[in-house]
Amino acid sequence: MSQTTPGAEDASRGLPPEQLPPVSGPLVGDEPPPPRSNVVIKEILRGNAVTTILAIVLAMIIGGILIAFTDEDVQEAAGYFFARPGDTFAAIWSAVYGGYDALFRGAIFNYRADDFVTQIRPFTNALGFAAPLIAAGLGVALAFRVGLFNIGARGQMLIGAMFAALFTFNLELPMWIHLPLTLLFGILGGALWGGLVGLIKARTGAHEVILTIMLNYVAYYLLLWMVRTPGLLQREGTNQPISEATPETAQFPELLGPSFPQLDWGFVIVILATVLVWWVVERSSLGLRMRAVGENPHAARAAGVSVQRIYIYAMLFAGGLAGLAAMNQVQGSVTTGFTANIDAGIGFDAITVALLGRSRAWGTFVAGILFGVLKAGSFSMQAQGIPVDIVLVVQSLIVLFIAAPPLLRAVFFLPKTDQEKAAKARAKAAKKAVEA
Amino acid sequence: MTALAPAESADGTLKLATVRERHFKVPIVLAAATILLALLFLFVPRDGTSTFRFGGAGLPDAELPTAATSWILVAVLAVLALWSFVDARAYRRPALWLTIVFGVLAVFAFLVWASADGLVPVTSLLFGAVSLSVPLVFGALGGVIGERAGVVNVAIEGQLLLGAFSAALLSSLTHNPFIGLVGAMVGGVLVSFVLAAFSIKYLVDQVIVGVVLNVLVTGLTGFLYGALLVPNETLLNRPVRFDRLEIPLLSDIPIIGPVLFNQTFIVYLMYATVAIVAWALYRTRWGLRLRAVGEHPQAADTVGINVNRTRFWNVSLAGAIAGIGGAYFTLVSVPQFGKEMTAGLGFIALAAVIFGRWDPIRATLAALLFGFATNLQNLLTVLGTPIPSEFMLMLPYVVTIVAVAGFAGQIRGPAAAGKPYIKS
Amino acid sequence: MTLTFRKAAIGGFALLGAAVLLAGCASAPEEGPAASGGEVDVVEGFKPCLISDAGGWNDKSFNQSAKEGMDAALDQLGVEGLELESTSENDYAPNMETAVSEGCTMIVSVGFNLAAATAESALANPDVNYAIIDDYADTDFDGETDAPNIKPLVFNTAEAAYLGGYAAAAWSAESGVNKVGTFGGMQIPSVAVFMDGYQLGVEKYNEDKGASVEVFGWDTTAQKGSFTGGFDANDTAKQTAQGVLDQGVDVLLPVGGPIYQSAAAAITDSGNDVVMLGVDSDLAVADDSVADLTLVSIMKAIDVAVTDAVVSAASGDFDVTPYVGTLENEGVKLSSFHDFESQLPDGLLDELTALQEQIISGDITVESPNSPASN
Amino acid sequence: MKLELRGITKRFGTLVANDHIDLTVRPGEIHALLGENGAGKSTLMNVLYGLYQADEGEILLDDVTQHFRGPGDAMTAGIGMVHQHFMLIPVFTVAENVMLGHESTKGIGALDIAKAREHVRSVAARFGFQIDPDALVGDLPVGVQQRVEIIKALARDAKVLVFDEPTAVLTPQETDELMAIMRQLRDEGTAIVFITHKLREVREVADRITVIRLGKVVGEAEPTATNAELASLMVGRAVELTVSKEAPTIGEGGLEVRDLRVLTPTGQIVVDAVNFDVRPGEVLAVAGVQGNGQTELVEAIVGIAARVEGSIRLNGTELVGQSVKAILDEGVGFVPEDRKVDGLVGDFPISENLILDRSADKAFSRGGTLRRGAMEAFARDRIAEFDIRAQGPATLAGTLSGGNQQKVVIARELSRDLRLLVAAQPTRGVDVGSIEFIHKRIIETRDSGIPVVVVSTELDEVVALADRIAVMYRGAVVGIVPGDTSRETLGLMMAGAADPEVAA
Repeated sequence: MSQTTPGAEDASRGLPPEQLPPVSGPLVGDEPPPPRSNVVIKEILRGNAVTTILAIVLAMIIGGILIAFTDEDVQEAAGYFFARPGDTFAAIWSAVYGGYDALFRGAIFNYRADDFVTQIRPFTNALGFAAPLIAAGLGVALAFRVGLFNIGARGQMLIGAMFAALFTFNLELPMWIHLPLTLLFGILGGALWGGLVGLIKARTGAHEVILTIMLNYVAYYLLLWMVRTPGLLQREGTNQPISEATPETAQFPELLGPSFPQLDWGFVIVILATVLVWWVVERSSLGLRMRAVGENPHAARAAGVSVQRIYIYAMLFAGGLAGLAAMNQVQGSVTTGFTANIDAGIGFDAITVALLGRSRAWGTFVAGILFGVLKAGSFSMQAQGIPVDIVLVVQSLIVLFIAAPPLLRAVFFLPKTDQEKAAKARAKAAKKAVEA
Repeated sequence: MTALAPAESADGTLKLATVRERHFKVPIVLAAATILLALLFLFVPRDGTSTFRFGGAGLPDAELPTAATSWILVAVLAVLALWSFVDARAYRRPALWLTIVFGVLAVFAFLVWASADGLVPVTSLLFGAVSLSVPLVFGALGGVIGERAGVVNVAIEGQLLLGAFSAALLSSLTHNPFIGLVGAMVGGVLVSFVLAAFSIKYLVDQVIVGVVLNVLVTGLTGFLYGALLVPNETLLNRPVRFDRLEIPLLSDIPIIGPVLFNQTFIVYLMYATVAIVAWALYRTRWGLRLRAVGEHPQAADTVGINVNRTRFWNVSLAGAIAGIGGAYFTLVSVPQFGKEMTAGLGFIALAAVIFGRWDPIRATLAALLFGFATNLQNLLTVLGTPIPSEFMLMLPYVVTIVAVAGFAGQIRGPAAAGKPYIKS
Repeated sequence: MTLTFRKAAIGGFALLGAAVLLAGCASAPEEGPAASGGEVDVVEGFKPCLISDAGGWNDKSFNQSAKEGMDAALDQLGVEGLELESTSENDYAPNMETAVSEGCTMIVSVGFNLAAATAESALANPDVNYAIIDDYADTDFDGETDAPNIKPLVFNTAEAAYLGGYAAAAWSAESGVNKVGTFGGMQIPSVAVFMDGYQLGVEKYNEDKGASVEVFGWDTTAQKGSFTGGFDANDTAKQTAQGVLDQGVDVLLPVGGPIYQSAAAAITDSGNDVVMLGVDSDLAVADDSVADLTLVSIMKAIDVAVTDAVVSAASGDFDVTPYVGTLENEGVKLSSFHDFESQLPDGLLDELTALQEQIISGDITVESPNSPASN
Repeated sequence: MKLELRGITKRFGTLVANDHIDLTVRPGEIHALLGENGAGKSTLMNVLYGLYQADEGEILLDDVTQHFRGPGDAMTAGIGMVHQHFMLIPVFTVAENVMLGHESTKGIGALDIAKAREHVRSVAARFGFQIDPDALVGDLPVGVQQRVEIIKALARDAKVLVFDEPTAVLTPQETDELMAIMRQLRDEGTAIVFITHKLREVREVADRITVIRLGKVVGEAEPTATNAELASLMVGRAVELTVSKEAPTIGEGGLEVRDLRVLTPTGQIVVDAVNFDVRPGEVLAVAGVQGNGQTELVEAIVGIAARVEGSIRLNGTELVGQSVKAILDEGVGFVPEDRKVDGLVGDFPISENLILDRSADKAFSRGGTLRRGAMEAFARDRIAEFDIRAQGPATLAGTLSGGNQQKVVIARELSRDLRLLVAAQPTRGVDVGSIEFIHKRIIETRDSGIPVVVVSTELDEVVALADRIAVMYRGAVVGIVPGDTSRETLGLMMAGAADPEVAA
């Protein structure tokens, strides 16, 4: 059926609301954007666990293919494929198995280690890596629920780190005050940078995608300038573009003791943040207004909700969460001084984490842990000679596949020979896509 | 504020009454710019002689006393700003020429100040601006076509990157830059295929697909670069570049000649592409249908145009054009592919699309402006201007933010851009 | 219609996949490294490991040089090693941990960025030997390396760059242009030190000959100059090179990995008679496609230093005395002028030799704020 | 050309939109397809036009079975359609719109604009009106836009012409002109399908009438049938066509609008010099053809409009310049014109939609946390009170039928403490049963002493509800007349005649 008009009255009865004009308009918005009963977001929000697992499996399979093709043994064996094909398959198996086995050992449970502490350490590492991903992912997810596509987690993280360093690194305070103060300034910095986006969008209607992308670069150059300018953020006594080390009193203590160096109290803060986001979005009255703006800003406005103000709140909140992610870096993972690349790609990974988590607080939490696992495992995969870029490929494929369940179903179930059957199933899948 | 009465012209066209209003946005911006420059000249005074060189072709260098010239220019700028205030007070929209002249003079004043006892190679500055704009122009054209057809193309960055990659690969293998160029187009189209399939068939939000595709292409090219190109560098990553072609006569025109007509094949291709797209978008069946599916897909559908197919092929075309932009990196600029070598230019191209109001010519001009800003930054760092280079690097992004914020609401993109067209 | 789209989607992926497949065929497997070994007595269980900084192995700069050095050492020793690439600063500590848990007995880390992680890991694992390139791993600035088992591998690059600057000035003065230029990848000490030495060399030339050769793109006193913002041979780098060339220089020193390619492209496109200087390795040899543009190279033998450190550690002779590459020990040096030798100004070679001797003897000290502080 | 539909069946999921429908239209005949909103008329026509594929049944033209895969096929076969929502591209010129899809070109695909212009002029001349082929469609008044739609269909030599609810946007006078054009076309031998739910028009112009209800053909009728007969066929039971109401009891205070002017963000004047009062206990109906400033007037009252000058006072309190929230808190109830856009969040359950404008109320939230139990209880009560047909409070609003969606909106607004009710198009796209219910509730609201503003483009509704009628034309109120003013007078006023008594 077509989008709105022909048969709109009939359609309004039993047909799904996907027919309404969807979300992202042209990239310069008038205020407010068209009502969003967005297919995508819906697809992402409503998809089920099976889709998610299939998407991960398929992405891993493609990752496996890439691993196999670049493995030297496989290439060698493929050279005489027709003479002894078994060798090739054996080589492929060992390359792919070796890779994913390394991933498992490096990220979840190292069954080769001697004692339990060492065996389980990889998983705590994965949780440590997950913490900033979850925090930044929550920021993106929350903005998403308000109908904003926040690509700016990177810039928000950078400014968060900048604020924390500028205002709290040279203070001498006891830990109980220094640590939370640093955290607070980090969150504040991120929130301001995010709030700036909300403000410009609310005031002028400029599209947040463009704004956040551009502000990422501005933040990067701003921080780069600061960390290489003496008197600002540059470490004293050096001319490297690096900041002072995080004061020990401002660092998160390790959560489970020195045997698990990657996992610190930052993770607990992130769990609290997850609970907070869940409560705000799903259970609070502010969250109801936020979701209303996200789903249909027109209706929200007509119901007395100040759409502009909600945009600003949401971006403040989102930026603050990105700032929290930055603090997980600065106060946890990278305490020896940071450069302008302190975001370490987390800002962008956050988008995929949020999408994978279907923009729900706990979904994002789980997705963040999955990405943390991939990250933690990438080190031992690399020790197997597998290039690290593979993780990036697998991550983006997961998100693409999740967004298109019909494709997944096609790949996994459809017989390719029976054209008619295929066509029928396709029609069904398409309808499901619309109705799901 | 006075109102004009509603009027209906003879042909039945209804013109809504409009109130007359004073618009002070432009004058305020101009005044602010003037004051900023004046403050800069006041607090960071520079003395000496600023030299402007207009190519080698017989034109003498212009040597200007820095302080005097810059203050005279500030005075002229102040007059122009005042003029625009007067215009605005009289309910007139400030003339476009005034804004343009102001802009050129402001840049000139800044350059005079910055190049105290230095040399500004004007021809070379402009030449570099044109070169730097090439990927932006192609990327922006790809964006314009995609969005005019109703598909927001955030994947320009990915198209440029894969274009650059496949151009490098094919040109290295065949030692023929033209085959590399075709490869670049194929690379762009591949990205477009995925974008189009996911956004048109699977109704995935176009912005999301675009963003994820950029990540995917970054990962994929990074992976292939490490796994393929690096170990076999001489075989796979030594693309043959396009040579410069000097166009007789035209290239002898002072200043403009060497800037515009002593370029590589891709630049000439760019002139042709801009001209063709600008004409065809408004004057051909292809353009009419393209705009129809982007403005009002149902209307197009009801007259028998297959909306999704039209969108699909035009997004692919957009990818091919953006791909040519990618070829610039490895077939014109540097004979080697490098990881993430497009360095975010795809996003600048996207900004040019919006800055250029979805119009091929305007988008091209916007791309040229961004190219100029970037090249200006190069020059200023060489001249040793007291402003930290990071701030100059920020400039294009800040300009984009200001532009997007300033123009939003006044400009309108294709009505159906970003919306999937669903029919059973 | 629907068919078209599914096909397109699958086709798109398939083609992307095919590209990979094609690759698999194109890069035929090389002969396995001829495990010669046995030339050196290798300590039982010796496993050297190398960890890059965020630049990655293919940075055509110090990471790559270090990797080449490590590869050479592995070949020579016939042992298995491990090379771990970092993609961000988050990766340094985990890579250190992976290296330790994979049983590495010697860990070489590349660059100042890894200093803190190296020190931390070294303190936690006193049995493992560490080496770090371009840094003293002195994160607390007490003038001592933070851990007793770290060997710094640093280079007094300014000395060689000084000779390079002198040669460049002589070349430019001879041609009557009297302008030389430089630009760098990022403004970090290991880059800027080249530019410092270069400028000091030019000044030395001016002083000795009463010439007035100008340097564009770097100012040692202000520590400001032209930088591309990265070590990629991309368009930004080319335009940066172009910007320097536009000032009319006829000698260009691009500092930082592959950005020399951007410089070469800019020089070729400009059509002017400009030469450039290579850095790190002998560029005219390393990349013959730019040999006709390369006047001379300022060499910094990271690879040799890594190989030597690993090989000596392999036989149990690990010592933590900092290695400082100088003109004296040929850790840094000026390459041969190759084909340009015949075109050089008269007496330049002798003057350079004399200068080199004066530096070695200490009569001339090349002082750069970016030189590694002597311990 | 004779058109025949045999056994057309179209299903959407479990919903059968068309159930074995047969229909024959002969050349030179106007065949009216009558049915209420949601009866399946438009679905049927979209099947005919190739926009939908029928699940069963066939389409015959001159006794030849047709297989339409898209509108292109239908057009080639000679079917043209004048859509209810114009299928015109506002930023294109008339000529471009007319040529789209069958462009004549010269050279390398360049458009032959001259030929298209000529085409437009010649078709327009046939029907005796003038259209500038180079005018942008977006600049044209709706009546003219509809003519462009007709030209578009005729430019492709349509032998069967479908008019889908064509009079919804027209003044009575424009409607008359349209009827004339339809008759002229019929006399030239075109087969015409005329889809509508307006009984009067059917009787005026149709040669034959087919009535459909709930996707089935329920009967045929002659144009001589009475309104009551047609209405009961259409709805399936006897229909009360008028709303019973007592004479108003007018109170003091209420809404006072003075010198109201509304501007678009770009400075265009869409509402100008509007003055009126609404007293407690009366219904003021704002009549007028769609797009004459009613929407903006309502938006101004509720505080959504961007630029408003003048004064709107409710019981003495100035509303202009206040936020939407403050205005709602002042006791203004608002039933928006387009419930799907402004009224409801389709993805929210009924319970959340019902408290959308009071999410911070103590009744529904405590310490910032929503009281889900209270929300659900509230929703259950409203569902019962307003007869909302839904499974329960958790049903998503977007899945409800139009009538039930509208009832959710009305329930939300009427369950607050109101001092003014503004209802825009309260029954648009709503089934007859719900219309009766909604009208009854509006009158009850009036009778409880609340001033009510009803904006409607349906004269029937205006006449049924209004105590007084304000007619808007081009952003201005051309006159405020008593509720029993004749349709003819109202029609003239809707076309801009300021002094109806003289004009009438």
